[in-house]
Amino acid sequence: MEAFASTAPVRVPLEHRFSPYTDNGGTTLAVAGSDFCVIAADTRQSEGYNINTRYSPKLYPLSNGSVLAIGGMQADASTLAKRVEQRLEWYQFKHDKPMNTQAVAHMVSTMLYGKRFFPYFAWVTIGGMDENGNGCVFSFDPVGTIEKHLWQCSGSSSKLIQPFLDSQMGHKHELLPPGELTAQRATLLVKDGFTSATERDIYTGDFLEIYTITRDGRTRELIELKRD
Amino acid sequence: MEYNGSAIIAMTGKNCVAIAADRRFGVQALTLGMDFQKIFRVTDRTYIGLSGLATDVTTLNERFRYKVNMYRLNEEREIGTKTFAHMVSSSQYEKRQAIPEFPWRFGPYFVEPVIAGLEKDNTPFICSMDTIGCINYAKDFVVAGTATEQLYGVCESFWEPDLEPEDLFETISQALLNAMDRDALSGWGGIVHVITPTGVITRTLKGRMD
Amino acid sequence: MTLAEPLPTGGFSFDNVARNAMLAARGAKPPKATSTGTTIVGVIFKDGVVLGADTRATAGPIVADKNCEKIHYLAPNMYCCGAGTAADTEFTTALISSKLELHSLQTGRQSRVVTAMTMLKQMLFRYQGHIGAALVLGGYDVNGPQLYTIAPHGSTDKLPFVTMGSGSLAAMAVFEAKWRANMTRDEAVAIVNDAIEAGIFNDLGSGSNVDVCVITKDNVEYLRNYNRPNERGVKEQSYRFPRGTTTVMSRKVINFVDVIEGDAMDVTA
Amino acid sequence: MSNRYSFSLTTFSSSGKLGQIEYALAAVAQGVTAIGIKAANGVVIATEKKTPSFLVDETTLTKVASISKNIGMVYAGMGPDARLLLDKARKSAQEYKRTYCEEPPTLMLVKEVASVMQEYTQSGGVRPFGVSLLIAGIDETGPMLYQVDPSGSYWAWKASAIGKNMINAKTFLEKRYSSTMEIEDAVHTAILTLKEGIEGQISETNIEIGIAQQIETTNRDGELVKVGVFRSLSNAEIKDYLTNIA
Amino acid sequence: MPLDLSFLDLKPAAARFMPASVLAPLDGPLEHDAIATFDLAPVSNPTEFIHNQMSKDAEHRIHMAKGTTTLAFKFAKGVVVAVDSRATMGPYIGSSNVKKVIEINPFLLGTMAGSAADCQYWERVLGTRARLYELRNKERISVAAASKLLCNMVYGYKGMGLSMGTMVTGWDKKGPGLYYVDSDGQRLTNHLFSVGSGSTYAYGVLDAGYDYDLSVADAIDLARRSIFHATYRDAYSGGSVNVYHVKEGGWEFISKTDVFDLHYEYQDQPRPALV
Amino acid sequence: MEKAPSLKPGEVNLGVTNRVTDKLTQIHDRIFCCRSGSAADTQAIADIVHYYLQVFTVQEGQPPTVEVAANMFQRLVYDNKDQLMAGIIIGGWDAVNGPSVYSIPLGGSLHRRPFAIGGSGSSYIYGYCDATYKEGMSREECIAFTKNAVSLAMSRDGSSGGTIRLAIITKDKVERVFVPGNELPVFYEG
Repeated sequence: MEAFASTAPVRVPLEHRFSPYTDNGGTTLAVAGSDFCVIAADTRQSEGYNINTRYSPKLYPLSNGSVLAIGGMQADASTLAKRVEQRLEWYQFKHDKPMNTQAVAHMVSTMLYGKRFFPYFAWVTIGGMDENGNGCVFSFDPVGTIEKHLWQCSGSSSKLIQPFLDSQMGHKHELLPPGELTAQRATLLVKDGFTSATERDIYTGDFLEIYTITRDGRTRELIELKRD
Repeated sequence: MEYNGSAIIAMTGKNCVAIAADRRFGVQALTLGMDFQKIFRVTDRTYIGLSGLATDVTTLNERFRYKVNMYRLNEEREIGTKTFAHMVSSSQYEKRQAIPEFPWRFGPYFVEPVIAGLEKDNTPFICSMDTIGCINYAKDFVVAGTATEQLYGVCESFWEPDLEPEDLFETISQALLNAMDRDALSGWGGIVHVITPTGVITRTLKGRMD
Repeated sequence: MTLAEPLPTGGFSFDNVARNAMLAARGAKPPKATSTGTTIVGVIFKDGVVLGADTRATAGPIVADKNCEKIHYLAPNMYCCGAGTAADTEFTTALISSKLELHSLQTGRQSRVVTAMTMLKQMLFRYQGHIGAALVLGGYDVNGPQLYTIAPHGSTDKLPFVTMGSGSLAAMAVFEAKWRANMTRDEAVAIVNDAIEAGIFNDLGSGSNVDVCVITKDNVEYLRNYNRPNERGVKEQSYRFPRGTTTVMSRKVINFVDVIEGDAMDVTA
Repeated sequence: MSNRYSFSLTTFSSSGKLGQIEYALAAVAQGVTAIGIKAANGVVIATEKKTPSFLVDETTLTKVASISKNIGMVYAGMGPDARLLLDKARKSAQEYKRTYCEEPPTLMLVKEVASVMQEYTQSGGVRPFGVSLLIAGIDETGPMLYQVDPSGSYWAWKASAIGKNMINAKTFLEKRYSSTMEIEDAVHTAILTLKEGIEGQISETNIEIGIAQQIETTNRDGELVKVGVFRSLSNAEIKDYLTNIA
Repeated sequence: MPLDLSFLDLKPAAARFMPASVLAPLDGPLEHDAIATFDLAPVSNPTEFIHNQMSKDAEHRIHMAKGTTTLAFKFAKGVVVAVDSRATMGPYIGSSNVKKVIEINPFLLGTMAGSAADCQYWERVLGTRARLYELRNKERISVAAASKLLCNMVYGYKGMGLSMGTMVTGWDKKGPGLYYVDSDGQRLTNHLFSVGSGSTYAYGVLDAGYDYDLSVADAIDLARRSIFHATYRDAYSGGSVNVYHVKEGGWEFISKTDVFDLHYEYQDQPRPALV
Repeated sequence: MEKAPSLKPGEVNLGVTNRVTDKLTQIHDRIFCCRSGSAADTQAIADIVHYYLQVFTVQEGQPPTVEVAANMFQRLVYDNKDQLMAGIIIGGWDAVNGPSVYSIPLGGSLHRRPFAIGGSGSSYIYGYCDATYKEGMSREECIAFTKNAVSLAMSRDGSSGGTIRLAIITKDKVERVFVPGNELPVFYEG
């Protein structure tokens, strides 16, 4: 292929502006129920139109039993996850007990805000169980706004999946009463949400990793998504 | 697109189609009206939804009605849904054209049309277009407006083949209402037209008014 | 047709140019046109040409059309794959197709591929790249199988195997590895399929299905969705809502009546 | 006949006639005969092919021409005039196709051609076309046969004839025409009609036939669809018909 | 040459960018990250960097939750605070359940407009400072002092792109207090404020119905109505109306009402008399 | 992407490099051009000159000289210099001047040269060409000179590469030589 620019005898100098960020795409999602929490993310890591790897987990299981989900820029995500885990260990050593999910969430909020003027390019969600054994989900914007949710989706497909969850979990526009939400139904919703998003969002795909957190512990499931 | 805000969907069912839109007329953040018409009747069996810049929505509706009326007078027949779609497409692309001397000057209408209707043999036909008339044919659903991503997400999950008119109404309404709730620039109620071989049922929906 | 088209059309319209500039200044973002991220390829084999394309059309990061057609008809003996701004590839090929049909009616012969190539390159050159169409043109004429690429600025290449679009590198890798001279039809179709699949799976701008078109002397096989490697699986559950779920504020029914001759014109404001 | 109205195209004579149009019709009446028949499932147009001298290479002459996929025409009268109309008709068919992405209905194309012909009866500095056309097409309303005259008037016909032998041919057609006639019968009838008026032996080299009919084909999605197609018959096909008749 | 291992330090090396005025009064024995030492981008002009990164045409734009209508007014029986609950990122509604009233302590409330993170963070710091004040001085901090503290803290970052428009309200020994503080360093007090993209609509209703001697019930209704009307007209406000009442014993959470229901409730009510 | 030394002994010898594309464009029986710059622009210009030369031949009843072709190119490039990005080398044989080579750089000036080089890789081989070129080279010397020059440019310039195409134009015929990637002359590659 004879491209226009490549045959140019004169090269225009490129302007290099410092940009420390790149968006590696992908979607994370968490749903909290009365006695469980389901947290999921796809595993595609991309840049522009290229797939860097088909399996790069965006979920970071923490030592206290919660799961940290981070989308956005992978380098920032892994750094942040590492820092969070380190802080959890110190806390364990100092207090001789694991940090509870709520505390982790507030700590993450301050850690993110600590980089208010050079933010992490990261969308963070934390899923786990609270002190009362109920599922809980916290989400953050890149500079640390903290919010507690029952369901939350972030990342490249957030706009696609969030209204679907609103409908199936919130039932805001339905005259008929909704049924009880079980962990099993939540998982089905998560899967359908992701397969639907994979159809339409080019940055979501390859594999779906799901952690289900209950009082009894954490289980992991990996299912295939479309690869195109 | 984001100047006025809108959300439009069309879906196919079993021998029927539905087309739905929000009713907001706003200028950026300010909501001025809650009964703005975005879906227009073309013929008995063909409807067009226009999402985008409100002034263009009004202008184009009038242009298309003029063209469809001229077609009817000239050809002594009603325009088919698909034929109408192509007519809209060529009208849109006309504005994309530029003369070679000034090739950088383009002036499209800021409107993404959605067309839904039944063909002469009652097969459903839906399509959407970008602002310069590239037709997107679909067998399931098409969307347009500021809430497209939200609509894609819910439609992709909710839609299933061969819905009867009443079921199609529920599906398209729930898709519209839930998608609009996540878009600041569209909403303030919705309107749904279900087109069947025997008639059109038009319903307005109770939606959030914020 | 002039009669059916009573609004002033002839040529080009600038009505909206000044208006759009004003809108842009007031913060209205110009809308995104649908583009085809696209992998398109072509290869010459023993008896003809095989063209291939994926079927994904995107608007930004969103898939606008999962199964669009990127192999466009030009003439009975030639087809053209398009990448770039979808509307441009669509209308450019339609225009040239139209010209070719007139040309062949007037000359009473089948059009030659080089004629189509020249028409396309001259048109695209005239618009200096502002018509965003990148094309792979293949056909069979008196000189045998022909294959060209045409870039948006109007430059052309004539080669035995070509790729274009965002997935062109992935597809070219397959060709470089597997291409041989004088392949059979089936071999050619197979490597075209592989090349497109490479684009589908490795390039995010390309996706869904493989369309193939085999052009030989006096025959065209248009193999729409020749391969569907990306069927959506069955959903976990149905999301059909029970009737009566949605709150309706008002309801109006228009019943069609059998119209006898002369349907009234719509004169509503 | 040389009165003061005869040279001014746009002036009516005292008897309410436009002389030039009458003369144009006279030119048509001297043209080579062409006929058209609408059958139940298609349309046939046919013409005699007459050369001024046997020295002319008649294989290069064609009077039956296709306008678009589904429409074709034949003329009687002045060849060059017909070619101009053919050219305009083809262009307008392409324009219609580009707007609506479908083949133009026969009637729309006829209207278009007729309006061109009408324009030449009312403009300064031009003369009317010296041709009548038979336009055959098939669309969703079925097969149609139209005749267009130099004045720009047009009618739909079940069967018609134009040119030198039109009166005899029409009389013959009136006798033979039946509305249930299928395309094969129509071709035969057309040949017989031409045979009546032809000087010398009828053969595949001195007549031309075009037919518009529906054929089945598969579209890109693999569905079987019916499309209207107009095509000229090859010499071999005509020869077959001739042998069947003889 | 010794290796530079400073990146291993727990405290980000960028602490030197911290304005001294902020660090000075609080250099106490707090957990390392509890008081901020902010990282800055390693560029010559970090301020410009963060501005660029958040600008509309940044390639990888950092979106922060924004858009709001909040209001508060003083009246005879204390202060009423009402806010909406929508967070938007561009036209996308990020959340409809945002708590825009920040409960600083049982006597102090802060509202949230502008960047949610800035309000949340600095009002949390304010809570700490108020508590320290209380421990040092054996009495509660006044609303005036609290708002002044907040104002001073954010003023130290003026020009760095903080975005905050908050109302600090509470009850102290002088009675009800209401202060408006923003990230430019502005600090005002008045009987009545409304802040955010929908504030103009809220002011209309508020000004028309405001009276210092309103009953508590009427004041609450007025506040709720004002926010409702703002959500109706302003695309970037919506969700629910949260209402608080600040009185002598501290603040009280009054209600959270979805405006979906409010609209249909108000729709059927008679309009108020004009004279 | 390409560069092209062209020289003029008893023949003209043009060479270009490119991964696959043929950038040696024949514009008349004994006249070729090498294109550098925008492919679209240079192809369009070459097409126009090709057409002009055909009309010229018919009208004048004799083939054009290389000088005529070069001047046509020059006029097009010069008149449209604000819209075009085209650097062109023209070489060929004619009955009046024998073998000749012309170069038209970006601005649209015209230079007759014993040899001409152009394109992104040309700056690497000015030295080589100046040092090696001599008047009256034999056919074989000429081919070697061209091949070496192109090859040297390719090894230094990232955007030149692949293969070499040569056209040897003489009074009697045009000979096209294709040198695939594995048969290029090899020099120091440290």
